[in-house]
Amino acid sequence: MPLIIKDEYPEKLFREDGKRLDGRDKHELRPIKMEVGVLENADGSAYLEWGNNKIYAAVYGPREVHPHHLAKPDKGILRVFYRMATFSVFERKRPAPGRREKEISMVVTDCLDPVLFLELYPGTSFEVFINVMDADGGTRCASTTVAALALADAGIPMRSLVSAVAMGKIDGELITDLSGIEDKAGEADLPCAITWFNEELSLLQFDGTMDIKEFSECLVLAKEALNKIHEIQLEALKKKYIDIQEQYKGGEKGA
Amino acid sequence: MPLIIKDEYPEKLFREDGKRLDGRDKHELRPIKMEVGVLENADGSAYLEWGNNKIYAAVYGPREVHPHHLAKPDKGILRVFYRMATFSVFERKRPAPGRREKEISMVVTDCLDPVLFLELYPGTSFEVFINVMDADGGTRCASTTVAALALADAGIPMRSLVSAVAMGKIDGELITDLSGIEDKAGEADLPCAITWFNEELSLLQFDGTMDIKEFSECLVLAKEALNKIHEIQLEALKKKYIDIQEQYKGGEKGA
Amino acid sequence: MPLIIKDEYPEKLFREDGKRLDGRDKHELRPIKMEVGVLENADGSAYLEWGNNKIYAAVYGPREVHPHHLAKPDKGILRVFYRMATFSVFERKRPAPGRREKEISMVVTDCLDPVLFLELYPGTSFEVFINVMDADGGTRCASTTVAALALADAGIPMRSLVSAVAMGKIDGELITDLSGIEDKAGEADLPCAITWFNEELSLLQFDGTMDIKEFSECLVLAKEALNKIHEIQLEALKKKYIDIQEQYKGGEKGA
Amino acid sequence: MMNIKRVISTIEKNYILSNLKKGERIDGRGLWDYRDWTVKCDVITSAEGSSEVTLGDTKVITGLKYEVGPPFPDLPNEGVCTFMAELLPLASPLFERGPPDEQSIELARVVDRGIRHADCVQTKKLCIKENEMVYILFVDIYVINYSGNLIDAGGISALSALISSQIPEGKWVDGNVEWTGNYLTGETIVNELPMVVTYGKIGDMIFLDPSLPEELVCDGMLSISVTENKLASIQKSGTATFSMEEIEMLVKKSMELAKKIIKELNLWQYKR
Amino acid sequence: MMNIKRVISTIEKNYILSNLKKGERIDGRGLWDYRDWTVKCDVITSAEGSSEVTLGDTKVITGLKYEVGPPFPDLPNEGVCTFMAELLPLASPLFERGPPDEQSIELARVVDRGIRHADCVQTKKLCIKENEMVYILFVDIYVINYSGNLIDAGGISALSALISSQIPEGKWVDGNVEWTGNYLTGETIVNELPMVVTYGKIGDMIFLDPSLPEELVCDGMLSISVTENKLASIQKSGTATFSMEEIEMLVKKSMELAKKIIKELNLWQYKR
Amino acid sequence: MMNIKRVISTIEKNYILSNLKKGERIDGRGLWDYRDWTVKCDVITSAEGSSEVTLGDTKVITGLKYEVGPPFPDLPNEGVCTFMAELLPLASPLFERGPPDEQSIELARVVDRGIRHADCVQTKKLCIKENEMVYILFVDIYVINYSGNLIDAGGISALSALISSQIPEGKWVDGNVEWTGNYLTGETIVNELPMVVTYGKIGDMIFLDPSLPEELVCDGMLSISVTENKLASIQKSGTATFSMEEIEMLVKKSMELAKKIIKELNLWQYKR
Repeated sequence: MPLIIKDEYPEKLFREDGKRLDGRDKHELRPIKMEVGVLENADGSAYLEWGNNKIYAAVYGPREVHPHHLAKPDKGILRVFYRMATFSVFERKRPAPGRREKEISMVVTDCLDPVLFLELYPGTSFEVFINVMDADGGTRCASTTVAALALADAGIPMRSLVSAVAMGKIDGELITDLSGIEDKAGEADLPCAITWFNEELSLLQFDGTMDIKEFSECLVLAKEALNKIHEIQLEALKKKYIDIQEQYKGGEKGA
Repeated sequence: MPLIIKDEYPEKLFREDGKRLDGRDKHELRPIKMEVGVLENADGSAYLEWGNNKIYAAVYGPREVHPHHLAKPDKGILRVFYRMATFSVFERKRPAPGRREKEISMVVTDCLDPVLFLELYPGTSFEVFINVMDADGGTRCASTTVAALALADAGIPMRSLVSAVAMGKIDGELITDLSGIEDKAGEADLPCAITWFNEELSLLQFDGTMDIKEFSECLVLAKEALNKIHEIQLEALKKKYIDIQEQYKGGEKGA
Repeated sequence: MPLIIKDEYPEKLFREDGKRLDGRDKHELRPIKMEVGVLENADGSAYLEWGNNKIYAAVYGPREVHPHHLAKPDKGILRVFYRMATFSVFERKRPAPGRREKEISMVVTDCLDPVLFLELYPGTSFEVFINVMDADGGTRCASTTVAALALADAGIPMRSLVSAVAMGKIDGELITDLSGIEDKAGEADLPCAITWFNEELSLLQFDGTMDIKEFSECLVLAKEALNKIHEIQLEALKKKYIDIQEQYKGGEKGA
Repeated sequence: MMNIKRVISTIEKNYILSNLKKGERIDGRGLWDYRDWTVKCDVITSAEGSSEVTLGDTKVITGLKYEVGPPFPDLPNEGVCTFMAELLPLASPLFERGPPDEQSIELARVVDRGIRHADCVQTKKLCIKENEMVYILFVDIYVINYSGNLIDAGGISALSALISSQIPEGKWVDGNVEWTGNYLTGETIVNELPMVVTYGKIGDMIFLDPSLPEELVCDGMLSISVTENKLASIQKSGTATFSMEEIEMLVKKSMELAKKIIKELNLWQYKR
Repeated sequence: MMNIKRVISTIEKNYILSNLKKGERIDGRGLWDYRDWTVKCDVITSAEGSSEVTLGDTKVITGLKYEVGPPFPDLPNEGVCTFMAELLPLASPLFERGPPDEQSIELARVVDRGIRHADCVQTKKLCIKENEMVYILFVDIYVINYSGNLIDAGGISALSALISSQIPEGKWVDGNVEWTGNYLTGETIVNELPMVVTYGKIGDMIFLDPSLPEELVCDGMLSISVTENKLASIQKSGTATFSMEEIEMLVKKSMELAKKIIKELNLWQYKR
Repeated sequence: MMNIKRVISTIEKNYILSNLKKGERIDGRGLWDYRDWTVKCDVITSAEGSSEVTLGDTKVITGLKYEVGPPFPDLPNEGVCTFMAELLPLASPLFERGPPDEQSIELARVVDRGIRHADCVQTKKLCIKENEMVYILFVDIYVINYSGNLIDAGGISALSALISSQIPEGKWVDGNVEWTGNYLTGETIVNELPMVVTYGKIGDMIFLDPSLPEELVCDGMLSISVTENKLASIQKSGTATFSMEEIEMLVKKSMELAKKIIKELNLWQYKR
């Protein structure tokens, strides 16, 4: 756990050996760990560690809508509440939800909505609570990824999973999976999410400077990274069912 | 467009030639321009320029009351929402509505209420939105005046129009139609509005110092100014119907 | 009325003669005065002066619950709203209710609830408004005491009255009925309230440092003080009925 | 003062109005009579000035606190005097909890304006050091029992809290405030004694000092603040309209009434 | 821009969609046509810069105000330029009163991001004295009539308010700002002219500059901000998804369109 | 901890109560047993101290952040340690979104009071320069899964975040803070180890460490914070009443229990 005193940006974001500051190659993902079914009270839940990001997601629903007037007669509604813990960032965040948290909540909602069959649940709501306990860049992508897992864990019918990653540009070079420092000090940031059922982008944001050629290249690289993340999600879901199976077997043995 | 750097009050509010700082005579109104039917989405609308004041008013109604508990079973309700743009004043106004905006909203409501037949519209509401885009003194009077026009433009039955003007006292002299600087640096301020159907005052405020004689004189002068403003309002309404008529004729010609 | 300029704590809280700074003995109560039926509009009311504390309490109810969703189908609800006037303390309090006011509101609610027969009033609420106009330590106890009186004055059936007092420790010694300065500069503070019908504590808070022996002694001393306060409450209620009786007699004489 | 959340029956309104037309009021007063006044000062230990005022069954307690701080840039040698009002839910089933509503804000504003334009509070005496440090006075009005006409009761209450105040005197020494041990009192702080006089209007009937039932049914009210020989402020509320003749008549009447009440109450007796 | 509180019938949506499939729009435009633009600058006397922009029936007024204050510690020699947007209830029955909702915040944010990443506002020119004092510009966008595609109208409006601005020039003299009597104008403050271009998507149909009915029924929108030869920002809203090929096509199209519109509107004519 | 928005059937309450009367609890514990504890420290990279604590199925994560700033005028040589708690809606269908409710505020307050009066945090060690600059510690408790008795779990969690903290050491050099490169650790910051012990009461039955169903049906709770040989704070919540004999018994029992748990958990192992 590195304790830094000043939140300064380095002049260069590549080391002399051509690696990124955290030792990664240009298109290497940070270590990712996902687990589902981690919270007892929720209908579905997931936990994710992605680099130093540590994020919990919980799903409640389908359930009655509060306040009532938000309910829709012809379909269910999806509501996502993204929050960061005060201590999840370098400078303590104020406890009240900020504009950025509301924005990301909306972004993640729009990302997940296309994979759900909300028309099957008129008058109800699905609520997804995402709590970032530790943050290090790319939390909107990590949150989308872990929220999709929590929905799957809740057994809610889905067209497919959703995976997300932030591409970027630092020191003139395109890179995959921006870290916190690369996000702040870099030249461009392109978070995107894919809905696997149609292989289209459900999240796409871009801020920075790129020409068209770079942008096109970025999209190709994104696809590669998204494939890897999808694999890890599927592993996490499989692992739960293997665990359950083994518990049953264990139960039988013990019995 | 005069760009000033410091919002300072002059020592004298009359020039050496006896005119006011903006060149007006004591009881001369600033230039006034009014137009109705200026906003496509509203049920009725009006735009007013009065000196440097630039104000839009829009009327929506009769329509369902939100929130419901405000509805009255025996009559319609009138709600006025007066707001100033952040850039409408010398020092940028904070975006959230302030106490002054709420106060003027209430004042204008009380001014307009007597001319409406609200008892004919039980359970509904009329909402009048007044947005001051540029302000230069006397906005509560200008707002009352333009709001009455927007109500008329919406075709809502009215006992009469309402006209308003701010009288005042500067350097010991009574004047008509206070400008912004005269309002701030003067000795007394008397905004008033008249409901023409009974020729009584529906707005009357006074702040400053006057003896009884001055006050009585002020009321007489106010009546003269209000007559002139009423004329301009009637012209604006007529102009719309002339315009419509000409369009029809034009249409016939063109057809 | 002593006007102090700086809110400083003295080094010692006992005078050389062994008395407390306000001249009291260790277990002497401050002067207490109570009166019921002091506010015309309320269903029940009481006024209390306890040292420099001056507190009004008013009860409204049983009445309809606002907002409706707070109503309970099987019993009435008790709501207490404790507020301090801006000028009731040394440094002007901000007008909006603070956390401390909400906390004390909750504490007093929990204190009074056990003596009411709320199950007899399904769907309704009792609202107790407590306004501290002048404060000098022990306001949560004084408020509990005066609120119980206001409930009795409203003729609401009660299992018993509730009495409260703050015990404490200053300069190493246990004392009864902490004053404002003793509360701030002392070593421990133990406000407690008794429900007389079962002689149990319905309020119990402790902050500071005490060993078990001191704590046990404190409870014994509290009981003695609570008995005295109970007497004063009963006197105030009696006095009202005597006054009413005398008015009737007076009425007959006068008639 | 019109946003009362109570449905008043048309019957009640007509009854009050028809009596007014006969020159009678439901509490027996004449059209131009005040209810009884009482004033007590120095009632709050923690406040630097205070008063408890009753007007009929209406009861308000006002306290004054001070702070010191830098002056407004455009008034470098003047202190500040602010007014706040709170209609406590304890005072009436008509008052709701929550942040100050329009009624509270209007009460504070009308009292403020009546006092501000009357050369009453000597803000220049509230300056400790030009450009650096002045007094900020907070005059906070709490309504304890509501029985109509809070404006006139609040006005007298604010005035008597000011008159009875005693504020530690500060001097500017080496860039800091030092307290002299003396006090500024109402004698220093207050000059003119303005009074707000409030009328109600129902239909075409006008009357002084509306009681609660009158206030609840009236079409509007008019509050006129005057000093001995000047008009200081007027505030109309509600949807009533007034003819110019009525306005002139009421301004004159206010001057007579204010002179009489201010003399009767003799507020200067409370200075310390 | 999706949280409109109106129920649109499926019939209406299908009608619009089936027309789009034939390459037709309900107002007669082609898929890649803008509605008509008008721009007027210097319309608000009290503002240091202002513009009134219409795009079809959509109308926005933007004003610019400034303050001076200390810079952010990590950008000691740069001024600040902030954007705010308000969807006035006057502008549409779909807009509600109250604090800025998601739609207003998103409008301001998309306009902000489109301008921020485009080397447009020369924040270093907005520095009076490094570490001490910089300009803070407030560019506030008010929607006066809402008829779809507020983002593009808001973007052009913000840009033209900046270009037409005239801000008193301050110098740092002995620890204070002194005003020179000259002005900073759009010529100094603005460099690149970025433009946001917004598309709607319904089903698999994509089209430029959504009108109000199109906006109300569409699955999502995509706003792309570009300068002459660079991409500056992209924002997707709503639940539509876009294939990578569609995205690439729209980025290219945005560059062509922006070049054309910026030339047509000739915003530099408004500098003073 | 009583304002749970769930209707609990009288049947459920009676069932729990009748079992308690037999000395049995629905999860098989005895009246005076705690559920199992786990403690993990240094779990959050971005925090200067952190811990994850579980008590049965209750799970909380606490992080510590610091700022530096001027001290309170009346404590010129002491730092400040504040506590905040948030009951995340993720943790239970009983928790609602929105600003901190009474339950969160009470949780933070009870933890705060238990620690504050126990000579635990050495606020004088958190002073960089008297009158000028001190540390402000923010100990923020997040409830991740709610299964009863948040106070005891929150208390241990706050304590272990403090013990495991590592705060950059600052020195006062020429009117500024300079960082020495060393750290203040739990060893310096923490002295006594207080523990809050919470009991539930249903009817006349009292029991330790209420589980969720017990908490939902109980009449009230009593939290007692103790150090090795002193009482530091008591908080009663809910409408239960306690006899004086019960109170004395529970204070004694708390001292025994706290001594045992603090020894078992051995929190000092987490200092760095």
